[in-house]
Amino acid sequence: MPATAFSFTDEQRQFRDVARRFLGDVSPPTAVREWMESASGFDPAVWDRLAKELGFCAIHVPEAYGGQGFSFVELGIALEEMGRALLCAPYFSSAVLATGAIQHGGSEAEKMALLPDLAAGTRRATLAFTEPSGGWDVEQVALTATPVGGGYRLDGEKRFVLDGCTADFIIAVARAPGSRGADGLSLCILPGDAKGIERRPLRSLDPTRKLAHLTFHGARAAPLGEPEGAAAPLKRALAEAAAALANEMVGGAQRMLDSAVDYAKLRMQFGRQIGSFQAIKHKCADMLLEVELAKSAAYRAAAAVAEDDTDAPALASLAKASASEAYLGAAAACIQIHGGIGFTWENDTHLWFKRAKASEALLGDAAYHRELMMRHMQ
Amino acid sequence: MPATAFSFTDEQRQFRDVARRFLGDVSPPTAVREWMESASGFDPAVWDRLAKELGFCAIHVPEAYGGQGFSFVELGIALEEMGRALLCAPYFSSAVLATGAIQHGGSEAEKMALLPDLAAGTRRATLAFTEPSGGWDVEQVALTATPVGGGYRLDGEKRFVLDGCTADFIIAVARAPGSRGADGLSLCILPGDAKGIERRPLRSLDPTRKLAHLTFHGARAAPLGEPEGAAAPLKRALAEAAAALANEMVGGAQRMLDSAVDYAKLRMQFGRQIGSFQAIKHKCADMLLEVELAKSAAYRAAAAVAEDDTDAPALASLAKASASEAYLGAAAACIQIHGGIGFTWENDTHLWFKRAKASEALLGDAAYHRELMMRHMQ
Amino acid sequence: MTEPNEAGVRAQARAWLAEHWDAERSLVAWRGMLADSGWGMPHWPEQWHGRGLAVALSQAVDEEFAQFGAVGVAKMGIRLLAGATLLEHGDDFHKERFLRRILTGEDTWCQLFSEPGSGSDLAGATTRADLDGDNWVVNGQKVWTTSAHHADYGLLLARTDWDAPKHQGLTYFVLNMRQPGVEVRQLRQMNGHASFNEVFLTDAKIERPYRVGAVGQGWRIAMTTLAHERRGADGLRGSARERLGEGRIYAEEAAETATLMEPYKWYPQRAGRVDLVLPRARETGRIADPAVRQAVARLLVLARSAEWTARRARADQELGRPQGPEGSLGKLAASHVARAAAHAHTLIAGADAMLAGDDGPLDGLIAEILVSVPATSIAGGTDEIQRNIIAERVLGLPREPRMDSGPFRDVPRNVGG
Amino acid sequence: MTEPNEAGVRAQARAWLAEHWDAERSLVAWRGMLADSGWGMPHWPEQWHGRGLAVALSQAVDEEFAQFGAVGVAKMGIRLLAGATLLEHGDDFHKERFLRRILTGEDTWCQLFSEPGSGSDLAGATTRADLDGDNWVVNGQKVWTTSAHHADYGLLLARTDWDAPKHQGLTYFVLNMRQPGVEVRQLRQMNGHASFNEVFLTDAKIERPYRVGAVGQGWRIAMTTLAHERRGADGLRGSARERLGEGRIYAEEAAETATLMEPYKWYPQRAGRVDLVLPRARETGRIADPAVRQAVARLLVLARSAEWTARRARADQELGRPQGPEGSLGKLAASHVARAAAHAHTLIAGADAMLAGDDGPLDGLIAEILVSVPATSIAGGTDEIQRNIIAERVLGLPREPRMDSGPFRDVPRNVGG
Repeated sequence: MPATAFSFTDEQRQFRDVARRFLGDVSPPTAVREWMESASGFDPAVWDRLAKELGFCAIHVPEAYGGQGFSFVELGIALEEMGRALLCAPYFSSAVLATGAIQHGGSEAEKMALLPDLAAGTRRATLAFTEPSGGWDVEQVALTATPVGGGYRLDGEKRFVLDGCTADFIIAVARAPGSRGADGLSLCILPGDAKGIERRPLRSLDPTRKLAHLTFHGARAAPLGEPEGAAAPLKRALAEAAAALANEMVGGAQRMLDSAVDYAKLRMQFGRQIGSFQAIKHKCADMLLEVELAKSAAYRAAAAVAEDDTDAPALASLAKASASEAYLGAAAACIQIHGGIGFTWENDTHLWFKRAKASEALLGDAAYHRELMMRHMQ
Repeated sequence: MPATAFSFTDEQRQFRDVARRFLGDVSPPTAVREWMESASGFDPAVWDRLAKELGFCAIHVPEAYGGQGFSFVELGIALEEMGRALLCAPYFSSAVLATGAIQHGGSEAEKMALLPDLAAGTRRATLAFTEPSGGWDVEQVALTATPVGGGYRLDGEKRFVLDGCTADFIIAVARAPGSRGADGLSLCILPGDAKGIERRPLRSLDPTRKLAHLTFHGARAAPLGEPEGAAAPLKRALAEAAAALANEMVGGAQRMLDSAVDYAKLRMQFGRQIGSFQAIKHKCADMLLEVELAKSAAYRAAAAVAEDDTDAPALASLAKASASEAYLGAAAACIQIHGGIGFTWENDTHLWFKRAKASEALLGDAAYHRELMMRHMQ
Repeated sequence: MTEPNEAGVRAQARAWLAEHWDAERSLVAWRGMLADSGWGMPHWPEQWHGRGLAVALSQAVDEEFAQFGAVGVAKMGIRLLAGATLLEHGDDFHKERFLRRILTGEDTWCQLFSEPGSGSDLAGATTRADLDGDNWVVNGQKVWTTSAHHADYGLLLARTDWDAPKHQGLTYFVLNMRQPGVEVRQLRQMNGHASFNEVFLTDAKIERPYRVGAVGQGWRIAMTTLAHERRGADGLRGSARERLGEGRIYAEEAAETATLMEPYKWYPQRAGRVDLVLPRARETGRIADPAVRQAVARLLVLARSAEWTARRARADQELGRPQGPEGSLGKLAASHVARAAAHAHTLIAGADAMLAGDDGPLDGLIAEILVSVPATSIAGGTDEIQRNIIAERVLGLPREPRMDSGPFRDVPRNVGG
Repeated sequence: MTEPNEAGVRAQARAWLAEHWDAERSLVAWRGMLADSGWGMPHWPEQWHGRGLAVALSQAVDEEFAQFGAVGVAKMGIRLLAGATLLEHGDDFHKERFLRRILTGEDTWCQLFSEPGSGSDLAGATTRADLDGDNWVVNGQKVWTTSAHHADYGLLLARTDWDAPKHQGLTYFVLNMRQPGVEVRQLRQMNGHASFNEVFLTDAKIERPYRVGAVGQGWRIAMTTLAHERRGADGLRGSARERLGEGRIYAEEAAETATLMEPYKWYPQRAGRVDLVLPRARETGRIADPAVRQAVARLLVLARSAEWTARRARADQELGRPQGPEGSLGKLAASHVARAAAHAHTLIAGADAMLAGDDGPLDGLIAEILVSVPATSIAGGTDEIQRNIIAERVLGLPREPRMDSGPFRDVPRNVGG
C-alpha cells in the first residue's frame, strides 16, 4: 500500500475542519442535552443545514444517485466529527444503515428511486434488522415476509431500530416463512407510518441515539432488491456500518482524551496540577495510545471499504473491536480523572460515556467482532 | 463458614516460620542456580533433611500410612514456602501428584504398601499423565494398557512428566485398548528403570523443575486401584494438585513482590528513590493486590480440599487461574521495576519468572481453568 | 471493678430487655431508655450513655438485641460518626447537648468536609471560618454531602488560619444547619439519582462553644471521623436482626431507615451486582458463549478472591492479630470487581445493554449498574489515592516530595474552587 | 548552485555506478571510492564525503544503489551514530580522523552512555574524566554496550564537573577502546544471549583532541546521538536491497553484517514474533479453542493498529507535515504487542510452553520469545519513561517537580553505582 493510504489528503483535512467547525457550532453540550431529552431526538433545523449546507447525507452516495460521489473515507471523517460533537441526529440510521442497505441490496431502479431523497436529506430511512433476540448475525432474523401480490405481508418484531419512530420509511429484513439461516432473507420497504406497524420508542441508556421497537401485524411492504437474496448485501452493509461506527466512536474517544487532558492541566490538588502526577500523566498517555491505535484501525477500515478491499469485513470488525474498548476506556478514564465532578449530571462526560457504552453493544460487542474477524482470517 | 476458616492457626503460623527459615537456608538463589543446572535437578542431602528433619513428604498423608496426618492446609503452607524459595526438589511430583493418585486411586493394601515410603521420602514417585498432545483432561490419555497376566503391557508415550527421569517408580495413566473418553482408564505402576521404558530429559523453560519424556515399548506394569476405574480418582487428584500448585505459585509471587519493593526503596534515579514515583508505587500496590487476592484463592482452595468440600474442584480451578496470572504478572513487574538489570542472567528475578511462566502452563492455563470452573458452577 | 464476662453480660442484657421492651413504645422514648440505661451503646463510658464494656462484649449485647428482636439506638448515617467524634474530642458541653439526641435519633447529621476544590486533597479546604465577636462566621462551599437537606447539624471542617501549613490551619466545628446562611442544593449524578448535596455557606454563624477541639486541630479530629467511617461506623451495612416484629416501634424505625437509606439505594448497583451475573448468564442462555464464560469466570475469580481477602482481614482482626496487608485492599479490589461485573453484565445483555428503564433488562437495573460503576473507583478516595496509601503505608515506599508545605496562603490551588 | 532535481540525481548515480562498480573489488576499497566520490552519503556535505544533497534526494540515490545491486558504505551499528554526531559536533580533526574510516567500515564503534547507576536517568552518569596534563583520565563503569568487545572507539559520556547541575557537568569524548584501562566483559541476559557488555574504565586515557564539543556540553551532544538512534540511523532495519549478487564484495559485506547483527538476533523474538501466531494457531489446531481465538484476535487488533499507526506517522513525515502524536507511540505500543504476542504464544503452545531448546516448539523459538519479551518494555527507555515523554511532550502535561537540580555533588544517587 502506498504511504498516502495512511494519510488524509489536504482536501480531506479541510473537509474535517469544516465539519468540526460546523458541528462545534450546532452541537455544543447544551444542544446535546436539549435534543437528547426530546422525543424525536434531533433538531430539524440542524438536520436541514447538515443535509443542505454540508451535503453530509450525500457524501459517499454516487453522483448518479444524487450523491457527492466521495468515498467512505470522507464519510468516516464526517462520522468521526459527529461522534466528537455527539451530534443528536438520525444520521447513522439513514445515511449509513439504510443508504448502505439500498446501495448494496437495491436494484438500479430502486437506487435511482430511493437514494436521491436520502442523499438530499429530504427523507430519512432506517434499517430494521435486529429483533428481541438481540443477535447481530443475519441468521437471527425471524420476522416473516409472506408473499402477497407483488409484495409481502410482514409479521413479527424488530427491536433496537435506530430512529425507528421518526424514519420516513423503514427497510425491514424479513425471511420467507419456513426458511432458515442465511436463506430466504429479503429486504422489504414500507413507510414508517404504514398500517400494521406499531412503533414504540425504547428508553435507551444513551439518550443521544433513539431506539425503537417495531411490531408488524400483517403490515404490507414492497420488495427491495432480489427476493430472498438479501443475506450477502446485508452482510456487506453491516460490515460497512461497523467500519462507519468505529469512525464515529474514535471521534468520541478523542473528545474524552482532550477533555481529560484539559482538566488535568487545570485542576490543582496537593499544590500541583493533577496532570503533574504520574498516575494521571500515565493514564493520559495510555489513553492517547489506545485512541490513536483505534483511530488507525478505524481509518484503515474506512479506506478498505472505499477501496472495495476484500479484507474490508475483517478490517471493519477489527476496527469495531478496537473502537469499542478504546472509547469506553477513554470515557471511563475521563470520568476518573475528573473525580467526583465527573460523575455528576452537570458535567458533560457522562453523555459521551453513555454513547460509548451503547456503541459498544451496537452492531455487536468487541468479543463478537473479534470472533467475526477470526472467521474472516481463517 | 467460621472466621477461623480464613486464618491460620498459631501452630500453622509457626510451621510456616520453620519452613521459611529452613528453605531460606537450604535454597538461596546460589543453590537454586547450582541444582537447576544439574541433571537430577535437586540436592539429595537437602531432600533427606526435608523428608527427615521436617517430614515434609508426610504432611497430609494419614498417620495410618506413615504420614503426619496434617491437612491440605499445612501442605499448602509448605508448598507456598517452597515456591517462595524456588526449591529445586522432586516434591511436587512425588508428595503431591503421585501421593494424591495413590491416596485417591489405590486400594487400602496399596496405600499401606506404597505411601509410607513416599511419606518418609525414602522413595520418590511421579505421575505420568500428560502426553505429546499436551492436554490436561483425563480424556486425552492414549497410552494403552493391554492386560497381561495380572498386570498390563504399556505402549505409547508420556510427556511433561515431572521428575520422570529420577523417580523411583512411575504411576502411569493408561487406557484399555479401544476405550475412549473417561472410560477404560487405569492407573499402572512400574519402576522408573523398568524394562521397556525409555526416559529422556526434556529441556525445560524453567530449569528448576525437571521434565521428562517417557516412551513405553511393552513395559510391564502392575495395576494400581480399580482397573478401568481411574477417571474419578484421577480427576480428584488433579484438582487437588491444581490447588497445591496455586499455593506454591503464590509463594513465588510474594517473593517477586518483596524483591520489587526492596529494589524500589534502594534504587535512586533523578535524585529520588524510584519507589517514590507513582508509576512504581502504583505498580507495587497493584502487585500487592493481585498477590493477596491470589493468596486468598489459594488458601481457600487448600481449605476446601482439607474439608473435603464438594466445591473443592471449582475452587482449585479458581485458585489456579488466579495464581497463574498473579505470579506471571508479579514476576514481569519485578523485572520491569529492576529495569535492565532485571533482564540479566546475573539478577535472580528470571529464575522466578521462568517458574511462573512454566507453572502457568502446568496442569492447564488460566483460560482452561476458568472454563473448568464454569463447568463446575453450571 | 472486675471485668464482666460474656455470659454474664448476655444474661443481664436479656433480663433488662425482658423487663423493659415494649413494641408499642415510641421509638424516641425507647431509645431514651437505652441511652439512659447504657444498653444502647454498651462500649461507651458509663457517664455518657454507655456501660464501659469492651467492644467484643458490646457486640455480644448487639447479638442479644438481634435475637430478642429489640430495636437499638439510632446507628445509621453520619450521626454515629458525629457521636464517635464528639465522644473522643468534644467537651462536656458537646456531649451533653448532642450525644443523647444522636442516640435517640431526634437529630440527624451530615458531614461538611469535601469541597469542589478539594476532593482527593481534603486538607486543601478553603471554606473559611472567621471569629467575629462571639461567633464564627463561615463562608465557602461544601459538596458530596449526604442527606444535608434534612440534617440538623453538620460536622464542619473550615480554615481558620491561612498562614499556617495547610493541615494546621483547619478547625472542626458543629454547624447548625437550620439557619439562613446555609443553603442546600441537590446534586444529580450521571445515573439520575441525587444522593448528595452541595452546601453553600454564606455568613453562616457558629457560636463559640460549637467549636470542637482547639483551633488548628481540625485535621486531626477529621481523621477520627474518617477512621470511624472506614470502620463502617456509619452503620450502612444494616443490623443482623431480622425485622419480624410488629408494632409501633418497628414502623417508626422502618420509616427512619427508609429515609436514611434513600441516598444509598444505588450502592449495590455501583458495586456491580456480582450476585446477578451467573443467574443472568443462565437465564439469557448467554452462558453458552465461550467469551461470556471467560468474562464471567474472570469476574468470579476476582470477586470471590476479594471477598475471601476481606474475610482474612476480619478473621485476623477478630483474633486480635496485627492487621496484615489484606485490610487495606478492599476498596481497590472493589473497583476491579465493579468494572469486571459491568463488563460481564454488558456481554450478557448484548443488544439489551443499550436499553434503560422499563425497557432495559431487569427493569433498568442492568443499565443502572452500567452507569453507576464508574463511581466505585472515585467515591471515598480514588483508586489513585488508594494506591498511594497502599504503597506508602503497607509497603513502606517513600512519599512523594510535597509541593504544598509552607503557609497555605501560598500553596497553589484551584481558582474559585 | 541550482537545486538538482531527482531524475537528474538518479541518472548521475546510475551513471557513476555503471562506470565504477565491480563486485570483485574489496569492500574497503569500494567504500573508499564511495567516500571520496560522495555517493556513499550524498546528504553529507561535499567537504566530508558527501554531495550536499537533500535527504529526500539521498534516499533516491539509496534506491538506485539498491536497484543496481551495489554495496553502500558501512551503515550498520553504532558507527553511523558516531559519524552523524561527529559531523554535527566534531571539529576538523575528528572529521578527518574518523569519518572516512567509519564509512569504509575499517573502524567499529560502541556507545558508552548507560551506567549501572544511571539507566532511565542517563544524565546521572558518574563515570568521571579528570584532566591530568595533556590527557583525560577516565574511571567508572558503563553498561548495555553493544559490540564493545570488538569496537575500536567508544562514544563516551563522562562527568567532568561535580559542582555543576547534573546535565551541565558532562563532557563528550571519543575513547580509544584498544588500551589497557578498558576492560570489556560480556553480560548474559535472562534469555541466555549475551548481546551487551559491561565496560570497566580504570585510568583509561583520552588525549585532549579526542574531546568532542566544549567541556560541559556532553549532554547536548549525547542527545544528538540518541536522536539519530531513535531515527533508526543505526541501520538495524537493514537495507532494501535484495542481496542477490555474487562476488568478493558481497561475501565481505555478508561477513561484516553477520558479525554486526549477532547481538541482535533475538530482537525479533523480543518483539513477540506476531508473524508466527496465526500459523502456529492453525498448525497446532489450537485455533479451534475460543479462548485462543479471542487472544489471537486481541493481539492482531493491537499489532495491526500499531503497524498502521506507525505508517500514519511515516506518511505524514513523508508529506512534510508536522509530526502528529502517532510518532511518539511506537515504543509503548511495541511493549503491548510483545506482551500480547507472548500471551497468545503461551496459550497456543499449551503444555509445550514449558519446553525450551530442541524440545520446545519451533526448536526453542517459542521459549525464546517467552523469555525475551520482558526486555521490550525496558530496553531503549522503559514504558514508564515513554509514558512520561508522551504525557509531557505530546499532551503538554506539566513536568514533575525535580529533585535533582543543584550541584550534582549533592544529588542523592545510588551508592557504589
